[in-house]
Amino acid sequence: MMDRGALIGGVIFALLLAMPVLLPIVGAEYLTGLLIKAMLLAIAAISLDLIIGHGGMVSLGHAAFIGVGAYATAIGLESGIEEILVLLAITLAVTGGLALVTGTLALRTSGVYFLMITLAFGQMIYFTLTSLAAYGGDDGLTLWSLATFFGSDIVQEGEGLYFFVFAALFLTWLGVWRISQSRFGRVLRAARDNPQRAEVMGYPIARYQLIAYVIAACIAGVSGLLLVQYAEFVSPSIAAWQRSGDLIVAVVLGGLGSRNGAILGAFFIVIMEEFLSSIFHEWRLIYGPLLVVLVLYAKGGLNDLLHPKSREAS
Amino acid sequence: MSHIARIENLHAGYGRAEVLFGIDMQVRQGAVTTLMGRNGMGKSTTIRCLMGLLTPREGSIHISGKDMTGAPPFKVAQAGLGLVPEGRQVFPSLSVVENLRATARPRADGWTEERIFEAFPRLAERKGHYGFQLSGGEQQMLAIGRALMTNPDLLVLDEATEGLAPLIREEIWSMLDRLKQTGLSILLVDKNLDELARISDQYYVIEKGKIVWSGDAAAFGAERTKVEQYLHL
Amino acid sequence: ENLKIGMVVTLSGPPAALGQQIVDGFQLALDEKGGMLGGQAVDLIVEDDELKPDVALLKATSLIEREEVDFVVGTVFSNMLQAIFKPIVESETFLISPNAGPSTFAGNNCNPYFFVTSYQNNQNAEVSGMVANEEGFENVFVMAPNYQAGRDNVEGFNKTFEGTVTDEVFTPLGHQDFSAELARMSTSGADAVFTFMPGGMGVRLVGQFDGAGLKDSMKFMSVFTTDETTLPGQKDAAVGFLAAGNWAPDMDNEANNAFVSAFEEKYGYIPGGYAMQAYDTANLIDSAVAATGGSLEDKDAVRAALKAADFTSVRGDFSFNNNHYPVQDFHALTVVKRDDGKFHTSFVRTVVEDYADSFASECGM
Amino acid sequence: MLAIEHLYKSFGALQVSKDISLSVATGQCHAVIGPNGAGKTTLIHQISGVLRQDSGRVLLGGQDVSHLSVWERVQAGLGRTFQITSVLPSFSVLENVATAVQAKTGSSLKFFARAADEAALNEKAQATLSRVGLGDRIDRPAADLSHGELRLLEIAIALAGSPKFLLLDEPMAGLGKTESAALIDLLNDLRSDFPMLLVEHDMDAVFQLADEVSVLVEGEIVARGTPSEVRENPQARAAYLGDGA
Amino acid sequence: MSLTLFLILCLNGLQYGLLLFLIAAGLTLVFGVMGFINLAHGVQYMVGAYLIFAFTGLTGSFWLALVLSLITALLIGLLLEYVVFRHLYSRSHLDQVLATFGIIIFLNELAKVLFGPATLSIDTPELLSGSIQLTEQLRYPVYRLVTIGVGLVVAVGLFLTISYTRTGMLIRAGSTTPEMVSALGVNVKQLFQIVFGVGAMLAGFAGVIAAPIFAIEPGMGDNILIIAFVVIIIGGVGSIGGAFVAAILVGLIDTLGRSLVTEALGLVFNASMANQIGPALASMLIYILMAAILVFRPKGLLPAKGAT
Ligand SMILES: Nc1ncnc2c1ncn2[C@@H]1O[C@H](COP(=O)(O)OP(=O)(O)OP(=O)(O)O)[C@@H](O)[C@H]1O
Ligand SMILES: Nc1ncnc2c1ncn2[C@@H]1O[C@H](COP(=O)(O)OP(=O)(O)OP(=O)(O)O)[C@@H](O)[C@H]1O
Ligand SMILES: [Mg+2]
Ligand SMILES: [Mg+2]
Repeated sequence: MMDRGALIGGVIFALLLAMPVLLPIVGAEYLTGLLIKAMLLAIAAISLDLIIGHGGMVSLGHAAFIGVGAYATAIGLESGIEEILVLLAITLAVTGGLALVTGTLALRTSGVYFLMITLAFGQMIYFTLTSLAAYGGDDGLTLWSLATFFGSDIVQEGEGLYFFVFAALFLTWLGVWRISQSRFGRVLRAARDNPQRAEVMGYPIARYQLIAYVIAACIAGVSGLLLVQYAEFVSPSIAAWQRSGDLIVAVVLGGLGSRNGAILGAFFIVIMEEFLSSIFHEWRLIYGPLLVVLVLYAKGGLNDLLHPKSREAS
Repeated sequence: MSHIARIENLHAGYGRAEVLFGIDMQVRQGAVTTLMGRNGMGKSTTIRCLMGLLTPREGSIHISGKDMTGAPPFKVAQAGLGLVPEGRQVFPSLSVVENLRATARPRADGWTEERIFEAFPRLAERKGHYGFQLSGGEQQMLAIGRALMTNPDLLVLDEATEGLAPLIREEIWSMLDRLKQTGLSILLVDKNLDELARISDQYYVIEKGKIVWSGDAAAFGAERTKVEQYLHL
Repeated sequence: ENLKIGMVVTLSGPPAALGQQIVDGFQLALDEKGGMLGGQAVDLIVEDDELKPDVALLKATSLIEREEVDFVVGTVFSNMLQAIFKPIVESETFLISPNAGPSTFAGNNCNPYFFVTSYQNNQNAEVSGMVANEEGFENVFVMAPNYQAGRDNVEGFNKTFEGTVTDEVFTPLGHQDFSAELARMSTSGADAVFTFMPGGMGVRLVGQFDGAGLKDSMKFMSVFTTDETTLPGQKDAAVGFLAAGNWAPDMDNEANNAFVSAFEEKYGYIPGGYAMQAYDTANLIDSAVAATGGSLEDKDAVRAALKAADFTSVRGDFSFNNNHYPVQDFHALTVVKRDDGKFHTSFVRTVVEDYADSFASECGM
Repeated sequence: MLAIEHLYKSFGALQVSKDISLSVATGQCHAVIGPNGAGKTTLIHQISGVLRQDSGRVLLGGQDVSHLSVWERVQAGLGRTFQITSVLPSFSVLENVATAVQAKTGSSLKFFARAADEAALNEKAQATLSRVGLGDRIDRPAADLSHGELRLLEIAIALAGSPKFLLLDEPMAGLGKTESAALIDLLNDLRSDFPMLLVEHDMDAVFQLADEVSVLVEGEIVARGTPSEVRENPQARAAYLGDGA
Repeated sequence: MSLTLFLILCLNGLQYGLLLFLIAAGLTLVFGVMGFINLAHGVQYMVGAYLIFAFTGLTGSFWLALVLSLITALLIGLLLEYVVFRHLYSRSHLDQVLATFGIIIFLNELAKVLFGPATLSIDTPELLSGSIQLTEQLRYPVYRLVTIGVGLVVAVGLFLTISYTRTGMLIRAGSTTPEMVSALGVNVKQLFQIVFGVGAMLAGFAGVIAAPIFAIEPGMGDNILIIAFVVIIIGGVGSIGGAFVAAILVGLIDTLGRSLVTEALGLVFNASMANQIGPALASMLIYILMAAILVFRPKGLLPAKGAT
């Protein structure tokens, strides 16, 4: 069954898959880095959309989990662990555990209070990272060795890394979409729509929301891991609240709770920044109003421009 | 007798859904007019258009002879319409007294807080409660009181007796009776045929967005079974 | 084939003033040479790192992969340098820092492709300690923002200062209201305060210090706090404050006089150390490209030519240490108001000559 | 089936439940009537767990549920409707009901299979909707329904959860004559499946459905009996029914 | 720590708190009371600071510049409302976040283009410069004392307006049920426009007040916006009284924390350890406070009744 959303998603992924072949032909290999950066942002944005778009839980602390994932990986690498699967396990355990604790507390609130309590936890994580003097403090840490995949350095650079990130993006996209359509996702959306009703239907909604929160944090953690592989560097600034804000912008701009919105939003941001800043130094004078115009005229986000009048998820 | 409100060839809907298909209705000065119909036929949509809460796609709305098609709600209200909306919509973050005061438009020997509290002693007992702390019926009383405090020329009640205890409901009907005596015009959406028959001067029955029957009190008396058929399946 | 030079500096947010000085300083040198360095026409590509590591990284990789530049000049801030360092040096492109000089790359991790034309970050503070000794301060109140550079500067000061540090206060980065710290200062009994408060923090601190009337009771001594980027905001409040550095606009030598007047004429403001270092960087590249006869393929030859530092630095003597960080003189400076009402730092005396950083010995080069 | 023992509740100085006790046996419909603000909705909130009682107990099928949370009581078999309509506005009418069905059929911790494709859920939802007369509205977003239609959806959601006991807060409110009559018939049918507690101001409905009626005034039960007994009860007449009934 | 120092810290905390209140009050009005998330509120604070800078430069008089700045801030607020905000009232909070985020980006850049990236400053007005002797040992700047006074006056005025006047009632009612307010004869759009203008003016006023103390630079509103959000969340959204209490609380805790935490840690750990974690902990303090309050009071300290 090929609906419009799947079609657009298919086109996006086919394009991304073809890029390593297409870019050298047009002599634009240097764009690989940009695409990896956009894909990493997209992974985190999709995970955030699980809780914002489907769960109605707007978190302003999501980037902190990217930071935690990245630091877990970096510290693992520094202490000599190089196998990416082991690092992955560490990252998932650390981000998941942290999300379980902060999520339990944060979910006592809702709405904008949730937004702010997640900001608070995010800031605590951020300031903690800045005080890790052994790992570079504010300045961050350059990583002289990177993770390997069963001992091979295929996931360190170039196409190997590209496809690895691509695979992660695809799995995230597919996974989050399926979750949103599953029984679990339906409960999550019900709790977003009307928590009291969902509760009186017989669902312990806080539990469902917590699970979603932890899943989203784990995915963000994975994007942190991949970010380390790509940047060969970590610094606390990836966990700053402004970064969480960027993620929210990507999600909302793309279209909340839609299958491809988060990807579209993430790519839009990365590409527009790159494009505008290369033609005009005061590019923010254009970018700011552009966001305003998009909000005013593209009501369901970028996704609806491609895909009018059929909000899928809800 | 002049018309305080006149609706002509009204078409309206939500998004792509068409709901009203050419409604014609007149609300006479000093009379009680009733709009009836089964659930989902377009009664509230008609009221929303009249109040300016929904912009008609076609047709016109005149209030006291002035064209008010597409006018914003506050203009319509200032032209003398007072609405008791479906689903009460009291201001949850205001106390009972504040709910009455916030939008009041005082008039010499018009409605005052004291008179509202006299009419609904229950509200007086709950003066300091916030809107969200009231029981369903109390909210309904408050919504009626709030509309009266604007001292309207035409009182528009969309299912105003929903959720009221029988005693209060009776009280409301007799209040409407008294209001009618004072020359107030009233537009009612309700399902209580017996009560309506006692008080109303003009009837409209709506079905799937069209007026399928209309008539005055005499016609209603004569054709009551026919009307009931429209209202039943 | 033109000489391609990529520049990664901060041009967004308040620190943009620093990045702008670097761009202007570099451009001035370029213009003076008719757009050529070492006899080759130059394509200068300026990128804004937005003070975000990931942006810096992306800009840097695009410079080396897309533009295939011969030199990268950057950055203003140490953490930006951290972010771009590895990919640039691994691509065997020369990276020359016109400002950031972190200890990270001065010792063990020194690199054959990395040069610094400014100083090692700790040096200015170390010299401040010496200045404090010379001025005869016995009790000094030390304050810095709580981040790596802040801590480095405090450490540097403590290393050379021989008196007593009454308090060591770390404020958050971007601190707004210093009145609590000022209150502590006033009751601390210190003769002087030493601080490192770059950018807006410095403007606020100096204004509030003046407002609290502390100017009469204690001396103010700082690095990167009262410089040509912040003085337009601090104005009279900063006059007479002490500083330490490798240069001042009124340092009297021929090259410097020419540079400062040309710069002022062209850009309408008094250059600061950032502009000066960028100007020197351009001249350094000029000398190296000329020395290699324009063939940049032989990296060892380029490196040797850079290392030779065969150019006239506007600050006087200049050479590179084994770790490619400068060896240069440091001076005591003070803030003055010029007759035309503009403010700048002014040369007082030389405190230490041919001063090298303390990490060089760990560098294996 | 349901028993309430000595329930007390106050909001600040205002006592809304004063020593309320009542029980409903299998197959029975127990109506609670009383003036506006008497505490009927508050009583239902306490039984369903939306509000906590100050003291007293709620027993369902002999089990004390007083300290269970809302969803646990629902899982134990309590179903309810809200006086002020409460549905999932962005869901379609069908999905509203299917979500309620899902809560009682199998685990909802399934992350991969499409819930919308589960025929069992959809069929049951469809059947329930047809029963309340919303069969032709299933694909509409709930937000697009008229007031009366929403009231019907509210009931469908409660029924779809296969309750063992049903709490109905003014189900007739907002319904037209026809719809009310149909709903009375439906509830009459269902009574054999599960007992219910009915709060209602529509006396026709009360007298047609109820086996027993309690009259609640100012938080206290002042009269109890069969519908005809209550109709003749002077206290009930004075406080509530007036002379019309 | 001496008593004098402690008193100064408290006064500073109070003054910072009242400045926060001026910003938070506009924010909570627009957000809590009208249900509109205006991230651009912080940038309006920046606008106020730049306005006073520009107007003092032009007129040479702080007081004239003050009046001009307030009027201009109001006009800019009204203009933004007219061009952007009014189209977003019925939209989701997240759309509002995105659009106002766009405005922040634009205005920050515009300030940089117009005034340059460097930090600017203005002098304290002649009349209010200098300090007065409060106790034998305690001198405190007049300007800061006046700020405290002005903040208190605005706080009381706002509280009375919102709680007791008809306009206040309408504003509160308009946030939850704007349609009904309109259907009962009140021009809600105009009302919202006025509230917006006043909110913008309050933020601008805070910027004006802050300009002589803090420095003026592009982006100066971004961090203060977050702190202002912390304040209104701790206080309970939409509650002026709550915002007041929370602003004072945050002002005091932040100010005292920055000075005392490191010292307090010094009692437990050695000095370098205390210096390591002290400042990080001090920066976290208000966030820890907010999280703790929300865990126990998920709607803040004094939530507005019945607002959603
Ligand atoms: N906001 C909306 N969006 C889309 N459709 C709507 C909306 N509100 C109502 N409708 C549809 O319009 C039709 C008429 O609705 P309306 O509310 O006017 O009915 P009504 O006669 O007042 O019914 P009731 O007696 O149930 O209140 C209904 O079929 C309803 O589904
Ligand atoms: N949260 C609350 N805080 C304070 N008082 C409340 C609160 N909720 C309800 N009340 C008061 O408690 C009383 C009982 O309310 P309840 O909703 O139970 O009445 P009810 O019997 O259902 O009335 P109705 O028939 O009008 O629906 C009312 O007077 C109401 O004002
Ligand atoms: Mg209706
Ligand atoms: Mg009730």
